[in-house]
Amino acid sequence: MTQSKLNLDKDKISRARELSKQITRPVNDYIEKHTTVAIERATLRMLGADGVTADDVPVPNAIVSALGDNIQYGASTYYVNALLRKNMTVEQLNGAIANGLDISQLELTDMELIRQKAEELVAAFAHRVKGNVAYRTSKVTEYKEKENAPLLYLIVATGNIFEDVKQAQAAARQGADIIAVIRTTGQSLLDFVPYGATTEGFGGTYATQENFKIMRKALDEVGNEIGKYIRLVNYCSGLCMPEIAAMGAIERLDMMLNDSMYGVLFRDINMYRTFVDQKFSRMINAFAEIVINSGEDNYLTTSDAYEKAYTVTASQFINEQFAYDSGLPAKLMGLGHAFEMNPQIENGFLYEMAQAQMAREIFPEAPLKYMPPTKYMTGDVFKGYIMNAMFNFIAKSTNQGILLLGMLTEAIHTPFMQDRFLAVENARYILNNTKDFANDIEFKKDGIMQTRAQNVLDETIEFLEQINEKGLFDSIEQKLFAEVSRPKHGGKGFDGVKEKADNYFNPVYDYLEVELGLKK
Amino acid sequence: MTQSKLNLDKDKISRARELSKQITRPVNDYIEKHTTVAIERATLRMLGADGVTADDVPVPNAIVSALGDNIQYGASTYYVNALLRKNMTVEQLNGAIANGLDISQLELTDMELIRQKAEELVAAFAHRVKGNVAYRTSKVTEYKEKENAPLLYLIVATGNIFEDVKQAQAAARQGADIIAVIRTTGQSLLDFVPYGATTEGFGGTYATQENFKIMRKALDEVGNEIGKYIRLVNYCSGLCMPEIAAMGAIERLDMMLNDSMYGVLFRDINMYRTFVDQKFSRMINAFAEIVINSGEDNYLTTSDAYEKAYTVTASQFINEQFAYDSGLPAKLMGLGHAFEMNPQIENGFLYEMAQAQMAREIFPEAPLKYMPPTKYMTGDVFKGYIMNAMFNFIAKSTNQGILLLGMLTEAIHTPFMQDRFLAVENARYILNNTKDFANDIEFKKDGIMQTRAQNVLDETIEFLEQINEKGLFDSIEQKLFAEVSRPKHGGKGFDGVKEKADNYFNPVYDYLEVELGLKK
Amino acid sequence: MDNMIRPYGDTMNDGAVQLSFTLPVPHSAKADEAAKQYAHKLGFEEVEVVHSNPLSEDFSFFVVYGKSQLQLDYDKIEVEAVEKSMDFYEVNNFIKENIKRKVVVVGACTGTDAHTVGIDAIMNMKGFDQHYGLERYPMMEAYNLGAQVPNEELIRKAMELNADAILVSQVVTQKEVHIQNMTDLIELLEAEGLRSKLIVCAGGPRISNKLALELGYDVGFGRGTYPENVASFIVEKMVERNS
Amino acid sequence: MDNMIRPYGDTMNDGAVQLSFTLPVPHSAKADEAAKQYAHKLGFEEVEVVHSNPLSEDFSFFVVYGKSQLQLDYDKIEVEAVEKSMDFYEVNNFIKENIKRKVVVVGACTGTDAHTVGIDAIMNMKGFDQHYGLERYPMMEAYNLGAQVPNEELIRKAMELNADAILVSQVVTQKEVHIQNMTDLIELLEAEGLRSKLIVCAGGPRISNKLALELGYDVGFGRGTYPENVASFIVEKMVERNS
Ligand code: B12
Ligand code: B12
Ligand SMILES: Cc1ncc(COP(=O)(O)O)c(C=O)c1O
Ligand SMILES: Cc1ncc(COP(=O)(O)O)c(C=O)c1O
Repeated sequence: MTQSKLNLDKDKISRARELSKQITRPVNDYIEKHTTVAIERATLRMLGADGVTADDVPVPNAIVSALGDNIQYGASTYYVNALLRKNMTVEQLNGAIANGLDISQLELTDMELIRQKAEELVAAFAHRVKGNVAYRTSKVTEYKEKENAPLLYLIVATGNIFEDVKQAQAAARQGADIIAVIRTTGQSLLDFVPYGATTEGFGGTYATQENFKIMRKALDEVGNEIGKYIRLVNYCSGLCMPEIAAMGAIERLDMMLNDSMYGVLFRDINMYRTFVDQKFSRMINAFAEIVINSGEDNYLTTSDAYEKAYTVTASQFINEQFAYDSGLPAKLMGLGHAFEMNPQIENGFLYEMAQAQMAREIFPEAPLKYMPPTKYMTGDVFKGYIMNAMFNFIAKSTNQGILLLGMLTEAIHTPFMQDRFLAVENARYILNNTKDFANDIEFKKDGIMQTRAQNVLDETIEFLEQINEKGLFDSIEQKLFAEVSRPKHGGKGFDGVKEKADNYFNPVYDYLEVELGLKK
Repeated sequence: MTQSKLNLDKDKISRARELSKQITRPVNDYIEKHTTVAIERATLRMLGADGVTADDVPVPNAIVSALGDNIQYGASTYYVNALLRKNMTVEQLNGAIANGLDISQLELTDMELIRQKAEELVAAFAHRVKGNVAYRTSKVTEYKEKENAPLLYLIVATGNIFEDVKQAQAAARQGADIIAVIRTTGQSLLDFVPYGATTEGFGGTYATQENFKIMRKALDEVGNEIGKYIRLVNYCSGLCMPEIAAMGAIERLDMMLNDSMYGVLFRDINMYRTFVDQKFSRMINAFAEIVINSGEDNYLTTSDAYEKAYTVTASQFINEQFAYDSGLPAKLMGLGHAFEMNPQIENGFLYEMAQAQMAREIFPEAPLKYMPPTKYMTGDVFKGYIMNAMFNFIAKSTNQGILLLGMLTEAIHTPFMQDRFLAVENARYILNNTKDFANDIEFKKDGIMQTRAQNVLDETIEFLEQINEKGLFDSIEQKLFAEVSRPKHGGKGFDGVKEKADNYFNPVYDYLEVELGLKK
Repeated sequence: MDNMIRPYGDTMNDGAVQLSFTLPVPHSAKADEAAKQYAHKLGFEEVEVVHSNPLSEDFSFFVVYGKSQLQLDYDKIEVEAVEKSMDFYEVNNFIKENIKRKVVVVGACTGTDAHTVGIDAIMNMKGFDQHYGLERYPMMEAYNLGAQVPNEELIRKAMELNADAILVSQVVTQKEVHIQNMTDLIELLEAEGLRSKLIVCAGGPRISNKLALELGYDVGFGRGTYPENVASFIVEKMVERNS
Repeated sequence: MDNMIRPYGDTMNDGAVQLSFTLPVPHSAKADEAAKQYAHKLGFEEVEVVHSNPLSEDFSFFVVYGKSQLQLDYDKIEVEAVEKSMDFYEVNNFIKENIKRKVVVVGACTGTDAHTVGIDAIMNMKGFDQHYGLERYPMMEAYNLGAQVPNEELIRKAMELNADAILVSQVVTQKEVHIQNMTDLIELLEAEGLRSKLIVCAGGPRISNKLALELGYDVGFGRGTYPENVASFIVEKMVERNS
């Protein structure tokens, strides 16, 4: 780890963490008391629920719909009960439900039996996930030295999973470390996860368990061939956060975008709903040792990156606290930020570097997800290409963990295959050519970069204080983030939130709480 | 000025300067004793000789050819004598010579009369040049703040001076500070300067006095329009160094490539000839306050830039000494160097930065001419464009004076108009965005950059010691520079060198010696 | 008089063009030759494949320079008349004088498209690049419904507010998703007999006036549009329709 | 079976190509439209002028993406047979066995061209990229005359040394200066009746085999040539001619 270049005041950093604790506390209180349709469906999936009905309704959705308000007791109770009552295997039961069986109507058996059976199912799930973790760890260790630092992250987005596979394998061969399959526009607003392999999507490909499996296999294949573990990314944020997290755990994804603030601000998802979903989904990510990516970078696509830099830092502090509260260790926190200042700014490079270095020093163990310029990219692909080079330079010189490669055609279309290649070529040149630059320089005391970082930290604390006073929910309503206002009870999915009954039962939650050391 | 970042040993720098003095001394001894056809022609031009014969032989050439070995007395004697004998104006005499008058046959009049008349002609020349200097100084002062730092230097090379004008004016409007009109291939091997406006050339445009005038006018025009003094560059190096310097002085050029080592190594010009020519040509440049550009950058197009970096530094020291010996102050020394390391080198950026910073610290007052990547440019114009960005970055961060803009199409063709535009766009983005980066960082003590610079300085001293031992002429013969060997008496133009007679007379030389404070 | 033009590299009419593209073939000398011949097919002469690179086992990337002998008659180029648009003050005065009541506009980024920045630039108070947005126009009532708004809802809201004009923003164009969605709106409006009652404007970075007209809109606005451009159009169109 | 191909952006056969060029017209909406129509002329559909910029009062720069419907039959592409060349050892053995004396080659960068690096790469001892140059071949006598060598002198030297082959390097190609100079050499050789006695090879970054053959050379070598490529060619050609 680099030592401090910015000379930031440690007490101020502690103060910001203290404020974040205070800010998240009331939210956590709310979360504790509630479940959601998505949490219940995710739990069912982890117990084994799968498949679709004749009308393409996923089995977990069919169950949860049938249960209605009864999910306040936990859908697992009913699913496990049905297994016992019907004396069926999971597969048999799924088939039956897909064919119309309504398990909400079955009389409940002894809760102790349900509990036992549930534990058995949870153990099967845990076994699979632990196997995934062990496999990943061994491969990453084996192939460590072939990895780029930062890891190079490329997206594919053809809409067709089989085309995606080709693009992804090509990208891996070109040097990518991480492949993200971008979702089709609109999926985050669906309150169910589509089923099976898919070949149609707009601006992205549906996130389905089958698609995860297909891409995982393809990446393992090319990875073993070139001697590198290729990481796979997909998106939790949206109305199905915990479900997609569960699928990711099962299919050995390695990173997942997971940020309810993104859903609220950029997808107009109801804030109560998504904060509750986020908690459980991050617990699943933590258990599967999946690195989360948060979405602070997005703020700068609507707000000015120079003026509103502090909103990013503040949100990182809050996101960190939420992540800790879900059992995620720092090394799994891919906190987001971005290189989005107007390229016309005099000394813009210095401000970007100060900002990136600040994130590095405040969150020394987090892998940090660094996003390329997007907002000020234009059709001038040449200019864009050098903006991406400066971005890569800063990523390397501030030791970021995850480098989302910028595309020279950002302002034009989703990436062509050649755009992706040029992006890798750009990054590899810069990373290698500036390899030890960071270690070879120091920042001038009270120079432009130090002063900038110190100012942003001060503004961050002020901002956190303001949020703490108002409360996080009201702060969002009052446009404090990304200059977007979201009404507390507006947005999508609020009707999927239910208060838990006293005897709410969720065997996966209970298991994870213990496993992750969250249970006091 | 930046303070030292590299922690170079001052005593070593002094040692290198001491060695350069020793190296140049025997060369200067040779220079003092000789004149050349080019020196005589240049002198004639400064006294007023101009025009061409019916066979397109320039009047100065006609005179010098006719004089043959008699140039050992100085061609001026005969030219001025003819003016007096024929009682003609300069224009009349030029016309007569162009029509066949052989002035070498005229009986010589009283030397005192010749001397007086010569002084009058020199005064007219000096008046014109001083007027040029005054004009330039006033314009540069007036428009100072519009200049880029470093100054942006762009080339035009259509072969047709009228097309060049269009390209140059467009470049100036796009942001160029300096326009160089590249010469046609082969001109440096001509032992005369073509006459008049020209519209044909390969890879460049003939350097003629008329072409200088046309471009000067065009640049003044666009400069006044946009409120900037646009500097004009042309090339002395070659067989006509002093003549072109004279033309440059008269037509108010602002910079001239002037390096006899370039002529020797890359144009196979005889070393004695060109060292003698260089001295006088630089005196003329000094008097006209024209910044010279030396050609060390070229070494790296044949030698490896990492391995042979010290040859550049050593040559800069030698060139500096030669420049001082010609009366050039440091502020007129655009010493050359280049960004030519293999882009594959790990930490190549650091080595380039160390090298550029070293040049800056060793020659703190020299404007330094920094050349872009050329050798490792390929047809991958995208990759080339970011290499140019890194080059621009280092140029800014090490405070170079003159920035030759790299072209993304370097490996393909002489610049298209759009290539030049993209080059300016690249530079302006980087210069503005990294404006104060240099002042905001320090180099780590004994880090990669400091160590590299210190090593190169050590190698430089070793190399200078070796040259000093062998002598400069033999060192060149033995391939010490650019891995090119040139026999001492080989190459072009040796027959144009003549030992001066005791009563050698050169009124311009005498005048400049006094003006430049070279006379002891 | 014709005014024939060709691309320009460094000499008038040299026809020089830079291209880059990918071909679905393995990297090889044959691939280079194919790239060259492809450029010939496009009408280029003196083609040089100056760079090529494998992208995967089945794809190769090329950078090519060529010279095209094709020429274009510049005098024959017609640009969709970009009428000089009124400014903020002029628009408001125009409404006061000619329409004599507030003009109501409803805008949204529709379908699954979640890009609000463009429609915000046109509608929000603060506007864009120092050009006030429609919300600030005293003689307009502007309602910005935000993003991801279904066409049905946009129409419902327009009816409810008695709107004069609808503004639709479309940013995502991949796989022609915008065409689908834009066509949809027009069909819905026509089905409900509302099309002729409203001025329907489209906008977005990849939207051209031509495309919008083809899809049945009254107008389309591309990159770099300012609020006054669409405001001018709407109010002038309203007056034109009423006379 | 045909094997028709098109450029590939992100979907098979989408035909996507990136272009950039300059037009000799002032920057304006009309200029943008001209750029678009020019791309149409080149056979592109769905053309987007994604960027444009003034270069001066009379010139504008464009970045354009378009989709070409033209296809190329990949199976019909023929590449000048790049015979697998022998390596250093094989060449020397080949000479020992088949020619049984040293082969003499004389090379230079000719005319006003001063670029020595290319011819040095082929001829000098140390060679290029770990491939020995011809001077190191025990069964060859290689004379590198350097750069800026007039054709007359090259021929004189070749005669003097009784050369089997001449190597000509040409790097500067602006305004077709290389064509002029290369043609000159062949004409001189023919005038002196020497053409058939020598193997005449050309090389340089913008030289192709095709061009060299057209100009009357035996062969041409482009970027990335190694010494053994030309050595192989020479010795095989010598044997071929003698049999
Ligand atoms: C910011 C941004 C986002 C933000 C949006 C935040 C927000 N609240 O709007 C976030 C991060 C959320 C986002 C997400 C996505 N984005 Co986005 N995004 C961008 C980005 C970087 C800038 C767009 C922008 O704000 N431009 C600035 C505004 C002012 O310009 P404008 O929209 O062109 O508007 C002007 C004119 O067009 C016109 N105008 C626009 N609308 C209207 C309407 C009317 C009536 C009028 C008169 C005029 C008008 O006037 C405006 C002012 O002049 C672009 C890339 C780029 N640099 O352009 C990608 C881009 C638009 N996004 C893209 C994609 C694919 C997505 C995603 C689908 C990716 C994914 N699969 O996850 C998602 C999902 C979005 C969805 N479902 O729609 C693609 C679209 C590709 C294509 N052509 O189809 C782009 C081009 C990036 C890329 N190369 O892939 N994105
Ligand atoms: C180094 C260099 C120089 C050096 C040359 C030093 C020297 N001793 O050679 C210097 C600085 C002196 C120079 C000067 C000029 N240069 Co220059 N130079 C270059 C540069 C940067 C690299 C060339 C090089 O060394 N390549 C490396 C070698 C190994 O590659 P190669 O030559 O292609 O050779 C390989 C093959 O082609 C082949 N090959 C070559 N010859 C032969 C011969 C045979 C028989 C065979 C079998 C194979 C073969 O094998 C080699 C190994 O694979 C290029 C730009 C670039 N990056 O390509 C410009 C470039 C070649 N130069 C150019 C120009 C215009 C000039 C000048 C005319 C500029 C001027 N007006 O002042 C001058 C004058 C030169 C002159 N009169 O010829 C242009 C040519 C444009 C064109 N297509 O016409 C270029 C492309 C730069 C540009 N974009 O403007 N240059
Ligand atoms: C945190 C986060 N989640 C999710 C997404 C993508 O969401 P969607 O699939 O809704 O486009 C993003 C995209 O930027 C993100 O930053
Ligand atoms: C010092 C110097 N002189 C002259 C030239 C150009 O010379 P020529 O006109 O002979 O190409 C150069 C080109 O790089 C140079 O560096």
